[in-house]
Parts: sequence; C-alpha cells; structure tokens
Amino acid sequence: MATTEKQKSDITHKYLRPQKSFPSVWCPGCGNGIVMGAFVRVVDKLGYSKDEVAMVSGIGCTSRLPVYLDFNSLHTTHGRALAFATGVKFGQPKMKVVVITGDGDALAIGGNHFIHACRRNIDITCILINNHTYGMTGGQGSPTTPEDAISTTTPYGNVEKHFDPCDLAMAAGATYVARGTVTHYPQMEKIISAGLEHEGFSLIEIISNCHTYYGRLNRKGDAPAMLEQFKENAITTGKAKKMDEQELVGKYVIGKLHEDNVKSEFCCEYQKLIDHQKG
Amino acid sequence: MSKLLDKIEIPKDRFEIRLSGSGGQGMIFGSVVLCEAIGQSGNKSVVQSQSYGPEARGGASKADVVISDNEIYYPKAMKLDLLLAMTQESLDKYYGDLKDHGVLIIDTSLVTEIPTEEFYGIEFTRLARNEIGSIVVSNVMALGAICALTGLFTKEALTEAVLARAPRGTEERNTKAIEIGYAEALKIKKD
Amino acid sequence: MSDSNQAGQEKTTPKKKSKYDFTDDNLPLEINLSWCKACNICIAMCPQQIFEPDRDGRPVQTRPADCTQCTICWVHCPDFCIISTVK
Amino acid sequence: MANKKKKLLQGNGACVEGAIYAGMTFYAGYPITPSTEIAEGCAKILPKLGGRFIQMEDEIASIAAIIGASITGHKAFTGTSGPGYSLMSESLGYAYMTETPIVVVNVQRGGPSTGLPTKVGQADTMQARWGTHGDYNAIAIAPSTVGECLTETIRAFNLAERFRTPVTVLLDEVMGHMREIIELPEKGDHEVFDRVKPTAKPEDFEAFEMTDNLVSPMPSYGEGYRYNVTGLTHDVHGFSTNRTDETIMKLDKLYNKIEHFKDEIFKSRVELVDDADVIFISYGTVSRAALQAMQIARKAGAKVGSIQLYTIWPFDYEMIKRATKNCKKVIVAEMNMGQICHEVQKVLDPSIKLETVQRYDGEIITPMELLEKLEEVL
Repeated sequence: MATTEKQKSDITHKYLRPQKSFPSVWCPGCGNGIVMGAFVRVVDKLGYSKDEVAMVSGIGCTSRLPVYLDFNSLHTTHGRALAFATGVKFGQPKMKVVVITGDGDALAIGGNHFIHACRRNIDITCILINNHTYGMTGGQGSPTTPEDAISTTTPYGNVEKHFDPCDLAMAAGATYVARGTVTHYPQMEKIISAGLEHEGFSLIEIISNCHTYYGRLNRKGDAPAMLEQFKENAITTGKAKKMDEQELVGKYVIGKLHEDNVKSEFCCEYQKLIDHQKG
Repeated sequence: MSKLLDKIEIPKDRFEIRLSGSGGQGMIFGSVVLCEAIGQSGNKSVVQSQSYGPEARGGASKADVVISDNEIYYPKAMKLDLLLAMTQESLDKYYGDLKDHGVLIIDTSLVTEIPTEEFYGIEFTRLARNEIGSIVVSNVMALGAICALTGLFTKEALTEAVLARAPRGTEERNTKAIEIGYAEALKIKKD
Repeated sequence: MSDSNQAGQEKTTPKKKSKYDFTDDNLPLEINLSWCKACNICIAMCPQQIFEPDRDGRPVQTRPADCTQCTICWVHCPDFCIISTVK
Repeated sequence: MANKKKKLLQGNGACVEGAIYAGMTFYAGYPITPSTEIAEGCAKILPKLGGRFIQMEDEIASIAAIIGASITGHKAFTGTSGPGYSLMSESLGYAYMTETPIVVVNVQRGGPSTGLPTKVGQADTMQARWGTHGDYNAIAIAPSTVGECLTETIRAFNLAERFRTPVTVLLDEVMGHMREIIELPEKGDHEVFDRVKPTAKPEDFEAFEMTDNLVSPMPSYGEGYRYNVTGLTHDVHGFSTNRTDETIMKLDKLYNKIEHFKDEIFKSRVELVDDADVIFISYGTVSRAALQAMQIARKAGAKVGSIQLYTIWPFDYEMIKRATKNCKKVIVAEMNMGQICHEVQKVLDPSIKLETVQRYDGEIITPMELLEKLEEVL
C-alpha cells in the first residue's frame, strides 16, 4: 500500500514522546525542529526500531532535541555527549547511537572528545547543528562564529578565526562527513540517512538559524529570511570545485564531503580482539 | 609520665628485609621474586613496598619486604632484620635502619667503606660478570645468598619464582646465579 | 472509501493545474494552531503562496486551491503543526 | 584455606581482581600515576573475558564513557588519581543525579594540583564527599591492605548496584603499589549484587519511581523502556522539572536512599576500645600504622584502642560516639592537614580531647610517630 501524503506528513507524530508537552522549548522558527523532523522521517524510512536507537546530547538548545523523541535518550553534561555516546556504543554495539550537538557543545568545550571520536572511527552518527552562536545562554561567540560577526561576547566584531567542523572531522579521521542546511530539506534527509547507515564515525553538519540572537545581532532578519540566505549561500560540492577560495568566503559547501568505507570501525575491531583473545 | 617509648619493642614476629642498590640493579624485581618464593614456602604473610618515582631510575632504589606468621600491620620496615646493600650510596643511606646484629649483606665488589665488622660480603657484581658473563643477574645471585643465610625459603622455591618472572632465554643464567650466590653464602655463613 | 473518491475526482477535473483538487471545504492541510509558534516559515517558503498570516501571525490557507502538496511547508515546520489532508 | 589460589598482587591489581569478581565488564580510563596499573590490568584481562576496555582522551571522557556503558547494562569502572578525580567531578555529579551505578577508584597522591605524583596522600577524603557541586549523598570506602583492595572493590560494586549511585574507593599510592600475597576468592565466597531490573510493563514504567527503599529499578538501553536520562533535576519519569515539590522529592531521594540505609554501608574495625584511655582513629594505609602502634603500645602496658574506618562516607558518627565514650583522648591520624578529624570532633564528648597526627609531605605516617604522640598525650 502506498503511503499517502497524510501519512507521510504525520510520521513525526509517531515518534514524539507522549509524555512531553508541545510545542517545544525552542524559539519560533528554530531550525532544531526542522532537523528533528528530518531525523525521525529518516529513522522511519530506514525501519529502525525505537528501542535500538539511542540519542545522546550535551548541553545547549540543540541538546534538548532527544528528550522530545521516543528513543532511548541521554541528556548529558556540556560538551561530553560524544564521550557518553562512546560508552553507550561500545557498551552496546548493536545500538544505533546518534549524538545531537551544537557548535559550542561539540567544538569548544567538547572539542577534544570530538576529534577523538573521529579518530577512533567509532560508529556514531554525530548531527552537529551549527547556528554559529551560543543560543541557550543568549548569543555569545562560538568556535564557528565567523570573523567580524557580532555576538554578545564579540560586541565589536569577532577577531577570532572560526572552525570548519567538517574539515576538522575529516582531518581527525571521521569516515563520513557531509554538510547541509535546514533550508535544503531533501538533501538534509539524504545525508542524515547516509550517515546513519554508514559504519564508522559520521559527522552531519547542518547549518541552522539562530535568528533570535545571531540573526538579530548581525541583522540577518527573522527565521524565513535566514533560511532564504542559506539557500543563496549554499554551494553544492560539484560547483564548489570550480570556485576559488575567495569566491567561497561566506558560502556553505553542501553535500557529501568525504566518505571512507575502507577504514575499520572501532567496535568491530575490538570485537575481533575479543574473539581472538577469548580463543 | 613518659617511659612508654623506653618500654616499646618491635614485634618479634616481623622479619624485615630491605634490598637496596641503584636503579637498574633489579632491586624491585628481586623483592617481588623474594615475596613469591616465600609465598610458595608456606603460610607466611608478606608485604612488599618500594620507593617509586623518577628518582628510582638511576638513583638509589630500595624495596622493603616484611614477613610474618601473623597479620602484618605496618607494611613498611621499621627496623631492618636484613639489609642488602648493592652500592656504597645505599649502604650509607640505610645502614642506620638495620637493627643491632641484623644481617647485613654487601656487594663487596662495589662497596668499600663498611662501618661495621659484622657483615657478609660477597662480590656479586664481579662474580656475575666473571662467572656468568652478565652483571644483570647480580640481584638474583644476592637472592641466592639471602636464601642460604636466612633459610626463609628454599632454593627450589626461589628458582621457580625467578624462572616464572624472568624473560625467556635467561633460565640458565639465572639458575647459575642462584647456585653461585647460595654456595658463596654458605662458605661464609656463621652459625 | 474516501481514497477512491478523491482519486476519482482527480481524474474527472482535468481543468485543475494542481495534482489535487481542494475545494473550499476540503483544505489541503490541517494546521495544529495550538502548537504553532507563528514563525512564518511556511508562509514565506510556500512556492504557491497559499498562506496568509492571521492577526497572530499564524498561517491561514487563503488560496488552498493552489496547493500542489509539494511538502515544503510541512517538512520545514519546526513544530510539526502541518499535516496533509490527502489520504 | 590452603587449597585456595594465592597470588602476589599490588593493591591496584587487587582492585582489578575485585572488579572482575564483582562482574565488571567495562573499563574506561586515562593513565595517571599512581593508578595506571588498574588500567593496564583491565586492558589485559577484559578482552579475554569478553569485556571491554577503552583508553579515553581524558578523565572527563573516561567517566562519561563508563556512565554511558552502565546505562547499557555494564558494571562499569574507572581508576584515577587526584587530578583525574577533579576532572571527573562534574560527571560524577551527573552520575549522582541520574542515579547511575559506577565505581571510581581514586589512588590518592600528594596534592593540590599535580602535587606529588609518586608520593602518598589522603587529602581527597573531603573531595570524595563534596567534590561535585550541589546537594547529594556520597559513598566512599577505604581499604588498607591488598586483600581488602580486592574485597572492598567487590563491596563498592555491590553498593553501587544496590543504591544506584557512584561509589568512590579511596586508595593511596602506598597501597596501590604495595604487594601482598592474597587468596583469590572463589565463586560464592563473596556476595555479588546486581542492580534491580524493572518488572513493570514499558507503558507503566516510571524511570525514577519512588519505591520503599528509594532505589528505582533500572533497565538497560535497548530493553524496551526508552526512558530519558538527564542531569537536569527531573521528575519520576526522567523529564526535567522546575517544580519545587518535584525538586524536593528528587533531592530528598538522592540523600535519603543512602541516609536511611547507611547501616548497610557502614563498615569499621574497632579494636580494644572498651578499656582504652586513648583511641586511634584512622583509615586507609594509616590504619595499619595505627594497629601496629596499638599492638606495640599495648605490649608496653598502655591502654590503647583503634578504630579503622572502611566506610568513610556516609560517616558513622554514632559508632564513633559509642566507641569513644569511655576513653580520655582520641588521636585522629591522617595523611592530610586535617579532614576526617573535623567529622570526629563533631560527635566527640567535650570531655574527650581530640589530638591529631598529620602528615602531608608525601610520606606515610609511621607507628613510631603515633607512639611518640601517644607518649605525649598519655
């Protein structure tokens, strides 16, 4: 039986926690909700059972996401989601472990855990929702705040350089790296799906909007306006290859950036070790 | 009132050994093997402890072993019953911890200034070099001597303990070292 | 059931450009206004511009007949308020 | 007794043996002197038993990983020393809040900061009680021999599982590295407690339900319960709350699940206190010096007793009060500038004088120092 439009649009409701009150805590138009919808639709499409999915998050706006979904959820300390997730995945390798994190959580306080999870190539899907700021604490500068951008802690413009999370993940050894934006919905579903199915560490960076702080301070308008800007500034990987560095400033290269299916996954390797040692 | 300190004595059921030398002479290895040999030879309690840290490499190195038929309370040595000094530095440092008429064993190939007449001197390092061709086994040779001089454990138990811990291929050298140490000690043993 | 009715209707109304027919009493979308935070995303992103904001900024389907069920509104709704009525 | 397998082990190694005996199957850690042998031991043995060992990027990640693993059903374990324990403090609080059973061994060295990495100390005693922010109740235990490193680690796991809480085992450098020949226990020699699993249907399940003993049954991830775990103050379902009544309920539960059942946790060795004029109070390695000093002093005619605390937290005030009621003086000996002595002082009869022997130079307190103090106070 073919799924109807009604059923398709209603999938998310099957995965929302009945005990939680909605709407969510996020600001009107926050991209976190869009990513959340994409994630559950992908899980539904892939046919994972709710029991086999564990969602781990740290602290921040983004990290409130798992609590709304009817999976095993672990809302941890700031920056440590990947370390907790490593324990969950290594402790129960058959689980699909997903880390939902933000730019501050993953790259500042959790930067060390981030690069080491990449290095280990442990089969965790890390969805990093990058809104270029600390939303929950009120718009401070983050490791992805662009140069010159205004935040409450860079009131005269950011003088620091910013991280590119995807470059960082690739350099550190992640074996699936892709970027999308909340505006490019079908592509976002595609990369989340590929990340979940990939065996190894996958980083899915989703460029998202914090119009409440980042948008307001940098005169980027409301949520629809920011989503529109993502559309204008997104460049597909194919197009980006033909552009030089100068042309790519301020643009988001979206699509699959890296995939390595040869490098072995950590839990599998350890299982081999166990099998060998147990004899 | 005072006098408590005048009346106290170290419990007689404790036998305290210190192996001392320089880092690399295998004092800690020796103490571990000693414990295992004693453990095999009956129901005695043993505690081994060691000086630990960067200074243990190169500088003075020591390991204490306390042996008793009963529960051992304080795990470190209080007044030594036996001191093995493989270097001048270690002898100078620890001689004061040896009780009156305690057993003092000295590597006389390296130690020249000895503050007492009451000691057993064996040239462990020289014998190891000349008879076995490796000074590495001088510590094991010293254990052979301790075995002969104290009777705390059997030579067989010592050999077994050494061979269980020593790297493969060194069995012959180590067995020979024990034999030499044991024999040399018997030669000079006083009753 | 109603599925076959609608499928039938689709075929018998060739003059409509859109894939589905939405008469005034048969809206293309069901909007849960109690969850809606009036973020404006659906209103701004709809390629057919079927919505207009009410006085609280929440979407009202003012041109339902133009809806093509393109999914853009409901996939981008951060609060899962929009559900298609097409069964 | 004679037939049992004997082994020469370091205190750190005995902790590993104890953990394995207790059913530990997951270790995550970061090397730090003087606890590293625990990690090394686990790295060697766990794969052979089908367990899992992972060296994390730091102590913060280590404790995070064992909490994650505990939630998937493992008995999880880590070993560290002062600086690492400090780094673990934040997530230790998370484990208290989320009621996750874990065991952390802190092989204490001289501090603060990097301090004396290869030397002994007992100055993390208060940190084991108050190390992380907020209100909670903590369990910390302190063995004093290599044999006890094994048995107390088993007890630590049992307490962690029984009370759904982190348990800290306080060792020190001397104990971690000292070797003794110990008997390895056989199956059945010691009780091994496993966490209580829920029997409710998933739809009726309350992750943090109030039970008679205040400990909620704990399912593992993947068993169909799909509950939420958060470090935020949460209600019985595990969802965050700001409500004052629910906050009080949660914090009271954290506190009282230990406070109301502390008799199950207390353990001490009380020797010859009935007729004693002076009583030593100590814990960990220092207790061995105290027992030695007591033995020597008794032989010399002095009426001396000793109290050794195996359970440090919760603190057994009643026992201290009872055991010291006939004595004239109490000597608290510890390798710090005075931590447990303040707890003792709280319950000591005003007529009893509290004396202390403290050492914080990286060396162990000797029986001789205790005897000198004894002579001074007698």
